[in-house]
Amino acid sequence: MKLGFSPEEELFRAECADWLQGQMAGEFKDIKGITTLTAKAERRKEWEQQLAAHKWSCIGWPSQWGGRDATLAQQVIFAEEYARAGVPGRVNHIGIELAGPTILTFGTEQQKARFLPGIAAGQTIFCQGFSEPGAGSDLASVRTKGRLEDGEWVVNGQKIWTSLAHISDWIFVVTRTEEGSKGPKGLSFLMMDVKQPGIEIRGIKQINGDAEFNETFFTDARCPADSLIGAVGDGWKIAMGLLAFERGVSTLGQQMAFRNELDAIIAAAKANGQASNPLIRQRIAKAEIGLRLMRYGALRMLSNTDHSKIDGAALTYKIQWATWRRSLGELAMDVLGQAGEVAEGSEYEWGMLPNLFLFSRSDTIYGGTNQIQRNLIAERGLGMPREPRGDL
Amino acid sequence: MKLGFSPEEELFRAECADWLQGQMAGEFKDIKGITTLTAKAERRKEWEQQLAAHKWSCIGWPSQWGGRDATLAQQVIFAEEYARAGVPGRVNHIGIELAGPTILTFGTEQQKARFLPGIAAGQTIFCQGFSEPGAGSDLASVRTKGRLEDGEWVVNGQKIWTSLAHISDWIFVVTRTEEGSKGPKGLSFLMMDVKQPGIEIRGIKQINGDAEFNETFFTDARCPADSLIGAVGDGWKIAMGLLAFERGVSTLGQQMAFRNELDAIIAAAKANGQASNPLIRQRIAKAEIGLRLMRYGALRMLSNTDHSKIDGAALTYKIQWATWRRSLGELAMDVLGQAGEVAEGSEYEWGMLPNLFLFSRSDTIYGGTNQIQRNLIAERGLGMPREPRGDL
Amino acid sequence: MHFAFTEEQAMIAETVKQFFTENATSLRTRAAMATDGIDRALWASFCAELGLAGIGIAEELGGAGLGMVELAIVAEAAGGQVAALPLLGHAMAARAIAAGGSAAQQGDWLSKLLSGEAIAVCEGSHSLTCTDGKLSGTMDCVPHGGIADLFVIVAPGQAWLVRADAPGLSVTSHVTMDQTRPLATLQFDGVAADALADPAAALAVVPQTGWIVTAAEALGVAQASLDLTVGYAKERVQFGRAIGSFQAYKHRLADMMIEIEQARSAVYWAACAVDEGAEEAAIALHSAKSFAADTAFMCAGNMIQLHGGIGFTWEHDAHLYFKRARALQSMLGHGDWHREQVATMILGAAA
Amino acid sequence: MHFAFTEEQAMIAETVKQFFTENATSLRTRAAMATDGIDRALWASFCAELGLAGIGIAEELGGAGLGMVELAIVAEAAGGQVAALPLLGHAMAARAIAAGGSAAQQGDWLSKLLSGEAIAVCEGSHSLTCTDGKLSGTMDCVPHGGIADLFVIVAPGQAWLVRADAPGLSVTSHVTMDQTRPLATLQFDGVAADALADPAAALAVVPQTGWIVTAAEALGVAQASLDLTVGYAKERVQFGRAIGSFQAYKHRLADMMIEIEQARSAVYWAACAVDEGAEEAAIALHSAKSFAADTAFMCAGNMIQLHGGIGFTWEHDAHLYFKRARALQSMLGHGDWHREQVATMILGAAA
Repeated sequence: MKLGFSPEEELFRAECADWLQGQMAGEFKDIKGITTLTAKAERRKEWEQQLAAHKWSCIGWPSQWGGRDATLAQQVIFAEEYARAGVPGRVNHIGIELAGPTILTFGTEQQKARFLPGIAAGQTIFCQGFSEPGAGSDLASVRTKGRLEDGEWVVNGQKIWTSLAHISDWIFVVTRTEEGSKGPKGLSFLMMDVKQPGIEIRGIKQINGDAEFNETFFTDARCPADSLIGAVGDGWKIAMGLLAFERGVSTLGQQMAFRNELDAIIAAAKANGQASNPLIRQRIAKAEIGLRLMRYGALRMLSNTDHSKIDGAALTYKIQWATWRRSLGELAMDVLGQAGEVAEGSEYEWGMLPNLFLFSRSDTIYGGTNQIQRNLIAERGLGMPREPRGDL
Repeated sequence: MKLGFSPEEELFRAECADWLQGQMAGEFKDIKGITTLTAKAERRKEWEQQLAAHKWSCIGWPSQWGGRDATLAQQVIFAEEYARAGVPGRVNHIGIELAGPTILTFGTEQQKARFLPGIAAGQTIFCQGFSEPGAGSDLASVRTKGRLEDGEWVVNGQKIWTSLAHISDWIFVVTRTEEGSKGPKGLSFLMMDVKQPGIEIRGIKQINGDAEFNETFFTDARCPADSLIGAVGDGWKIAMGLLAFERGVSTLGQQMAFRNELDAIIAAAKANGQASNPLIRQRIAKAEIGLRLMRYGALRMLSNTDHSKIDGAALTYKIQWATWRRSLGELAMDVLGQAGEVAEGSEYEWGMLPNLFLFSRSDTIYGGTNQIQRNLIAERGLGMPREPRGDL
Repeated sequence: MHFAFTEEQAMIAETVKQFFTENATSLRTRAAMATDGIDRALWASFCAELGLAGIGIAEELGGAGLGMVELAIVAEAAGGQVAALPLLGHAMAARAIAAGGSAAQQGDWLSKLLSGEAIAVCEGSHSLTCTDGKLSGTMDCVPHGGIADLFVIVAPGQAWLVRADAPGLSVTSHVTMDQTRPLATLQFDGVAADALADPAAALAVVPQTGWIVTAAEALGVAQASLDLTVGYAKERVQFGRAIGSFQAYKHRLADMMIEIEQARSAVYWAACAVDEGAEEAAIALHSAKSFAADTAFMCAGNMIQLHGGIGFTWEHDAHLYFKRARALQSMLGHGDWHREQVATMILGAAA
Repeated sequence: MHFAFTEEQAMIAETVKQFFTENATSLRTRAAMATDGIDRALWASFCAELGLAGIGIAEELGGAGLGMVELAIVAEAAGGQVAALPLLGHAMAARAIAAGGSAAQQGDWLSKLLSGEAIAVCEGSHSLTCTDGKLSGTMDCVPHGGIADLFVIVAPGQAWLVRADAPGLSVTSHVTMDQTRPLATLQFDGVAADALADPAAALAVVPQTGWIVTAAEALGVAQASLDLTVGYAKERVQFGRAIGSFQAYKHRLADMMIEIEQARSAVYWAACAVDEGAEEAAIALHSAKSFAADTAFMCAGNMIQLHGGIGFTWEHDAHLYFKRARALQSMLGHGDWHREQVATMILGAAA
């Protein structure tokens, strides 16, 4: 067990920091410090390409596909320095962290050659088509249909909560390709070009007035036959594999964003005197401890090489961060007081902390509600009986 | 809506207070301030008889049976003054509050004549035989068998968590009188003399080192045929009716005991300086508010005359007080600090507050666990689907 | 001693519930949100048709008589529909004038306020200064400050009436999280103020009125959050089952009901204690405001969670309840502050 | 950077887990509870056979070397069986002597302590006075004070060794809620004390050792509470179903696991940070002690609840875990205090 970094690793840290800080002080100054997922999307696509040009886009990938075969420690260091330099989040995080690894694991050599360079280069922005209306947390209930017709997959149906679909180039879609199949069987995993007439994107306005999520409608949308990842009917297996990638190194980057939020709360509390309120002090201390424990939980799961056993840190990670962040939003508002309910401008648009308060109500819902997470933990982690499906 | 009392009611209050305080200053001085259920049991049976001799034993009962036909306000006043005078709890509370009302509601005239005078007079102490091993919260799973033989009921089986059985004269028992019946059907409700060779009582030592609860074994235990309340097979209905009596005026007496516990915490906090700890202050304030709200919840349910609708205050009362008291135990220990973990004497026996901490862990379990309570609230109160029974 | 509605109270409850359900629709509320945060037509019919704006004001002053219990009944029903109404400020202001105004001040304003012709807002301030009858300073976060015709301002030992169009007063309305009750900043530069005749009498009724209205509104928000979620639980199917059949879901609904029942006891205890002048009124008010607001927040938060994705969309009404609940927590004293007042009553002042 | 056990650490973990499971049985623990609260035979074999009493003590001093990670592994396993052992006081005392004792003091005591021949207890005091090398005053709530041969007492800037049989020292052992670690009162009336050569060095290791042992014990208590409840959930039938099939029950188990996983991160983060002399060690220690103790209490409380009636009987082991968990919360600083230390680090001192 070792937490510190070696001198070589500290050299690597300096290299990352130099480059990232240089970029944020120079050419990409204009995007430094952005905290939302959607602001300045076009400029941030250029940033994706800049990262790629300097081989910083996907350092954990094999060098053959644009990565650096980086060690875990290097990936941890890069994520930390990325956030420390105030670089905004990756608009192609779904491509880099989900689509790419999925193709690396389940794709053919041809598919790797077709997709990976574009993703690595920041040219192909991906989004994710899993959830459907009426089947929010229930991937097995997917009803979007895919059929093979004249060497092409033809897809009809509707997806929902497609984060960032409006700025994406490609979408991966779980479709029901076996007519009449039910549950996890008969599903397939397809890669589709978003920019085609058969696909229509409509933003969903959220509680905070913003629209990060979308409804995505498929009306005879098409993709070539070889856009299928894995075999026909493998959709469930591949989707499950993909969800496991969500708990990878990207969690560290996400935590650095949380760090910024907690730091803003600490600064606000110091500024308005709430820092001397003993009740607020306890809550800030709890938030601080929770964030640190998230970091060490992530390092535990990343350090874990024994995949034969259930990884408790990984299994409990989603509900842990989502619940933590929702509480953080409440803490932010209690620190700010009534003033936190007033917008700065003349639009219904929110600064970092009130936005955190509002948006974090979705954290415990998307990507598997807290209730679904507890089912998974009890069933997979503790061997409890599964919740029975009904037949409605 | 009216919270205050009329001048006549205040006169009644003075009458109660005079008599109760007189008793606690005089003849029954030796039992003043006892807070456990079991201490000085024999002396407290004499107290039951003293109450009866002055018609204070069951003031809400009809005067025909030893009561005073007291109004709700009078019952509230009596409960308040009873506790204010430092009178210990009723060792016959099960007789007065559960057995008596059950016989009044479901018994024949003969049964009333046979049982009520003894209960009212404090001569017949009752306990309750519902729970069984393996069916803690599940009354419908009762396996104790009763059969009619030569004009007598013969009972075999085992009950558990029979509070106060060791000082009781009679027990009411839910038995399965229909061979092979399942669930709530085929149960009957019997009154049995505890002091017979067929009934054996064994104390269950609890977490606090005390033994208030018992296991009760029935081996060809007997009672006359007319000890059956209601008809054969009515056991479930009568047991459910009885459980409703639990939410009667007696709740106010129970609350006064809680008041004493909270007051002891407040006194301890003032004495040891924790009263100036802002975190403790919040928790004490919450406890105070919770206790007040219990009082007004009880008054709401007692004032409610519209029995056609679900009474939310009544339905949520058990989990509310049980959860409140369990938290109170934790608060008590945090106020006392490590010193609270040290016994005063040389035995494993606990003062009021540490005992509260330990014993209150059972409050959220007996009489229907918090989990069962939430089921009932969601199902009866909110119309949610019932939890399906299994067939194990 | 009878802690249940009288027949008259039950009738008022039914009437106002029907009124708000029929009139304070989501559509109308959203229209109000898009402008200045009140539904003027709704307020007009509330005042004129129902005549309930005069609750808590003596009949000899042109009010409807009745008391805080009836006011709570009205506020609970309004909260249940997150109605975009100036009820809170109105009740505080009208009762302050009724209690502490001179006959002239009462004559100038009460009938206008009760008829809905004028809208008043009442707010406390610790920072305004008054020199030669002229007020200076700033007041932040005044709910519905942007739509008031009259401000009733209370300060320690003093209280004033200030017309919204008084020279030197500038009112800036802000985009506010809860769009049904926008907050405003009031800037006073030597504004002529009409001192209330009996400020102590006004001060005595203002906080209690505010706490009862906010607590009762919160109770309505909480109950509506539960009711809407119960409805959804019965109709929504996930994993082939009505989601209400999932025990974890059921238990969460039960937890909401457990809190709501206590909040209900708290609100009507406080209202009743004020009406009867009971000694307990102070602790009851702090209990009611803190407990009911926290319950509203817990229930509205659960409503979002238990609706899943749809729960955090703009389209669904859950966010209206959620934002109102948050506002109710932060206005007129946070729960922690109210609990500290209770602690002071039973433990003495903090060291 | 590798935040997982090395092979050696995994081996130690397996060994101690097996040792405690086989030897620290409920029967033996209950026998110890009925007397003075330690299982002397268990301590003897722990010291002699396993040789693990020297963890955290340098090999040149006769110890086993290794560090806080290994000590945490041992304490976690001991906690998992609520073993009746003087491990906590021993580790603090031995490390204090190793760090701050003179060669003579080390020679007098270390080998006796590591072999189990003598038992030491270490405790901090703010109230003892020392005049001419003689201690006077009272120390309350000293865990296992009644069975110690040697007391290591640390005070701001000072530290002493005191023999249990020193004239003027009277030790009173109390009936204690957690009978596996009875608390004692020490009364000093001019007791000759042997001042440690380097008190600052001793002071530097005592709190960290105590917090790591208690936090790791708490982790063991929490995990065992979950494991035992999971076992029960699979076998116990209610309403015709395995109770583990009830979703509310499952979710409660899940909540325990969620906390435990964080507690595990906290404990090994703290241990590792101390071993590496990392700057974060201070915040890690406060995090670990507060989080793990609270987790143990939550899990042991849930164990009682989820066992139903049997859970609060004397016969079932649940109460042993519950009482240990409570003791772990209250000893060596309550969670609120530790969190206040964290707050001070990030917000500055309270006003």
